[in-house]
Amino acid sequence: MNIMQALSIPFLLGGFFFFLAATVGLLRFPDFYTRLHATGKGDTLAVLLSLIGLSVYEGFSFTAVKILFIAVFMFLAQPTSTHAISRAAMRCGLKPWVKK
Amino acid sequence: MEVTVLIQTADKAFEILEKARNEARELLYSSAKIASETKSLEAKRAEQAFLSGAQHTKLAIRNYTLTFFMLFAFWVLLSGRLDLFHLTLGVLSCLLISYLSYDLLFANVRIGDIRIMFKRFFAAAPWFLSQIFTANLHVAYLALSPKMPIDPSILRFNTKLESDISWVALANSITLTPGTITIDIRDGEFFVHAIDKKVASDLDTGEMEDKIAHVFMEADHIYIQDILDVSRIFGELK
Amino acid sequence: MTRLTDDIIIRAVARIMIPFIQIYALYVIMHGHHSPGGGFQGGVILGASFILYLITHGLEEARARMSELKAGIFSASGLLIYSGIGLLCLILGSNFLDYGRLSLILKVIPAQARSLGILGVEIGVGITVMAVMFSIFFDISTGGIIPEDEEIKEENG
Amino acid sequence: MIAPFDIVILLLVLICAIAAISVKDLLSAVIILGAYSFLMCLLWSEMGAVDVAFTEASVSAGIGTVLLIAAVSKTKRRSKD
Amino acid sequence: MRVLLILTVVVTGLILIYGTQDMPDWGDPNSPPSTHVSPRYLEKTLAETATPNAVTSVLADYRGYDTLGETTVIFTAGVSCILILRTRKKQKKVDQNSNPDKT
Amino acid sequence: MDNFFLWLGMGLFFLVLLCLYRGVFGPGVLNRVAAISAIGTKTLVILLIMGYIYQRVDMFVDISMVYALLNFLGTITVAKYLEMSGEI
Amino acid sequence: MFDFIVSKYNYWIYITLMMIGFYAMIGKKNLVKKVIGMNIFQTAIILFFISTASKRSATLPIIEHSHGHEEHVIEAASYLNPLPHVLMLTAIVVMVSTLGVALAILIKIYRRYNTLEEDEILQLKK
Repeated sequence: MNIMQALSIPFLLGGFFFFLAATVGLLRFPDFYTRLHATGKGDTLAVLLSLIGLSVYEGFSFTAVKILFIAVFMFLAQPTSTHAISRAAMRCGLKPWVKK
Repeated sequence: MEVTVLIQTADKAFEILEKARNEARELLYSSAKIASETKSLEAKRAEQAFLSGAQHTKLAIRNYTLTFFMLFAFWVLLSGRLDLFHLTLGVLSCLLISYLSYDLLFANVRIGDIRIMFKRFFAAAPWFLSQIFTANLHVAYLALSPKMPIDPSILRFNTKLESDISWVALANSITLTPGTITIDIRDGEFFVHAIDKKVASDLDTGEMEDKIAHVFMEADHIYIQDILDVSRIFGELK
Repeated sequence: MTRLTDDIIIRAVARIMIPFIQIYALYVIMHGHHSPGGGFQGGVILGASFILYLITHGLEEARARMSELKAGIFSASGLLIYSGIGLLCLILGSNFLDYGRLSLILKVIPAQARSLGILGVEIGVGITVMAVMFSIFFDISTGGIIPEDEEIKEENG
Repeated sequence: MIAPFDIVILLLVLICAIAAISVKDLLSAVIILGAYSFLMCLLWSEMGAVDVAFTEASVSAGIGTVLLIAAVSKTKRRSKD
Repeated sequence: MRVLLILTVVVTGLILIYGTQDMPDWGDPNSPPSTHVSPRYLEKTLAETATPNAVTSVLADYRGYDTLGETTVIFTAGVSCILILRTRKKQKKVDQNSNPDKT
Repeated sequence: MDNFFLWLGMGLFFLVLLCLYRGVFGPGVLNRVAAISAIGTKTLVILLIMGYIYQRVDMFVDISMVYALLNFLGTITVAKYLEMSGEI
Repeated sequence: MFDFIVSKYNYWIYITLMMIGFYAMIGKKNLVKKVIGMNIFQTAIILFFISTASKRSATLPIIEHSHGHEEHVIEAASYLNPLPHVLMLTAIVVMVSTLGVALAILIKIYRRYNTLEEDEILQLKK
């Protein structure tokens, strides 16, 4: 195991931690909008950290750059799909949960 | 150390240059305004139609070449094979795609500003990344803490941004920053769902909006638009 | 499904993504030799990019870019490219779809000629699959009833 | 083939299949079918069939779900069983 | 009725499971599918077609006629979709008033 | 390192199972869509991890790219359908 | 016994999957459910075909180190069997086009009878 591979492990574990947090949020939060908070933010950063870890493990090559480009597209697509589905919920008249 | 000093001096020089340019623009603007008022209305309209047609074609050609080069860079990155055969295939397919969709990628962006835009974007990127990181820590804290201290509310605000690309940037960065997601946009009014009353007050300072306006040159927008018109007329007069 | 709505964010992101999806689809078609991919996969992705345009930009704008008539023509022409390459081999004096004989006109060794023949066939398959996927989605999402232009405007406004 | 992944994915696929045919709302059934295709793609790439996984990925993400949703939008959404 | 259905399904499943006894083990390198024709494809693909991806070379070269048939099937599916659903523009007004499919 | 990737993959599969709970039982279509989108991102990472276990990651990265580019098409379509029909 | 289960369990799961699809096709009244069941049935069969291609400790059917030296001997046992992959790859795309045709017929049925339940359609037809 060389230094680059050792360096990739913290990134991968950090990505896994944020995936875990997002999933627990998806299960525990009380209503749809708050669940979107979990998936919309958590998954984006988790994917970013995991992909950085994997490309560091790969070393310097075209494949590593491709893996980073996947992260760029995820950054465009993930918040947009969050926005789209929450907009549909708003237009359908879904009431947000309020603390009593 | 020396490098930072160098960068600082370069920045300062750039600022001075920009200031001088702004002054020159204002001067041009006032002079050309006087000149254009003396013209008859119909001649002006005809000239504008002709010029806008010419400008449209020019813009289309610029869009085409810029799209082509961007897609070709993406192709080389994807392909990873640098022999002649694959590069030829790449050129052919990039030509095809930029013929099919040249008006999609840079539809509402002024081409000349792209260099400055990239520079400002990379200058602002660390701030956004740190925001995203704190957002995730916040969500992780909320999700993993046993009591789950949330207090959701919906707030709305008007924005001063104009082009749709900067709207996209604003909406996506609101979604990615702590405790807020964009849920709807109606007539330039953003509806934001905040998970906490405290983070809702953070959004009111408008720091993010200012940053995005700086990155996408919304603040300089009006001057540049006028300068484009004015320089045209000015050249005609000369 | 095909009506135009006021979703500025989604439309702008789709506009940014569509050229990249298309160039990626062409990459998949052309690099089926060295990595996974080929005509079927690339054709489906290329069709998906047009479907994305149809969903986000509405029927009227999408028909200016890719109409149902064009889709029909493309779907037939891809099949013609495929069988045309096979027929060319037949004319050059070997079996149907035996690309080794293409080395006579391409001036390369037979193995390379086979590789180029595979490329041509993949392009034909890709065009057909793209057009058919778009056409099927077009028919199902509109229900087969294509409104006149004025009626689309009425519906939107 | 990666044997530990195999059994896990097969169990997940079974859950998805049973859920997809027992949900009364057709739109929900279509969405669960989308998850089913994701897991299918994982299964095939785990077995080493990269091309098949590629086809399934592009087909399910690009066409399949969208076609079914379009069809549901043209017909009725609720089903009796 | 429902009991009959479930019985049919279970019996069919049991027959099929009985049939798997004679199947080769999962991941067996010497199973019948991978011993007869596919080693030849794998060994010759690089020398004969200059294509490292064996799947592509089998798809488009060794079994090209097969793929032509599959492409024709896809084309036919597109054409039949058009034939089933699409109505002509001139008849549209009439279609909306009366039921179009009775004739 | 292979074992590490194997355990990471198994952990991600456990998270997929948790998301699938929301996907199967979650009240209404909207929760299901959110869960499926989360499963899509996890799928993307698991595919790359499989590539490292096979030690041929340049073949698997293409499939991952397809999911990154096309995964939001399904979500957008569902959103548009809900917006058109107006009922959840 | 344990070896028998390990070597055969995935065939049993494929058959279970296939039977789920079969039950949806013959037992469910709604036509869209039937189409979904047909989809599951097809994927189960494709899964069965792909699983016959797998070999223990073999890599993907894409020849490595192809650039430059084409002379080195290729061991067929160390690569997966490409033939089932080819057959099933086309089957997936054909599956989607049959799905399209099925949905088109379904829309036509809905326009004519205004319902998608099988028993109601049979009653209306009398």
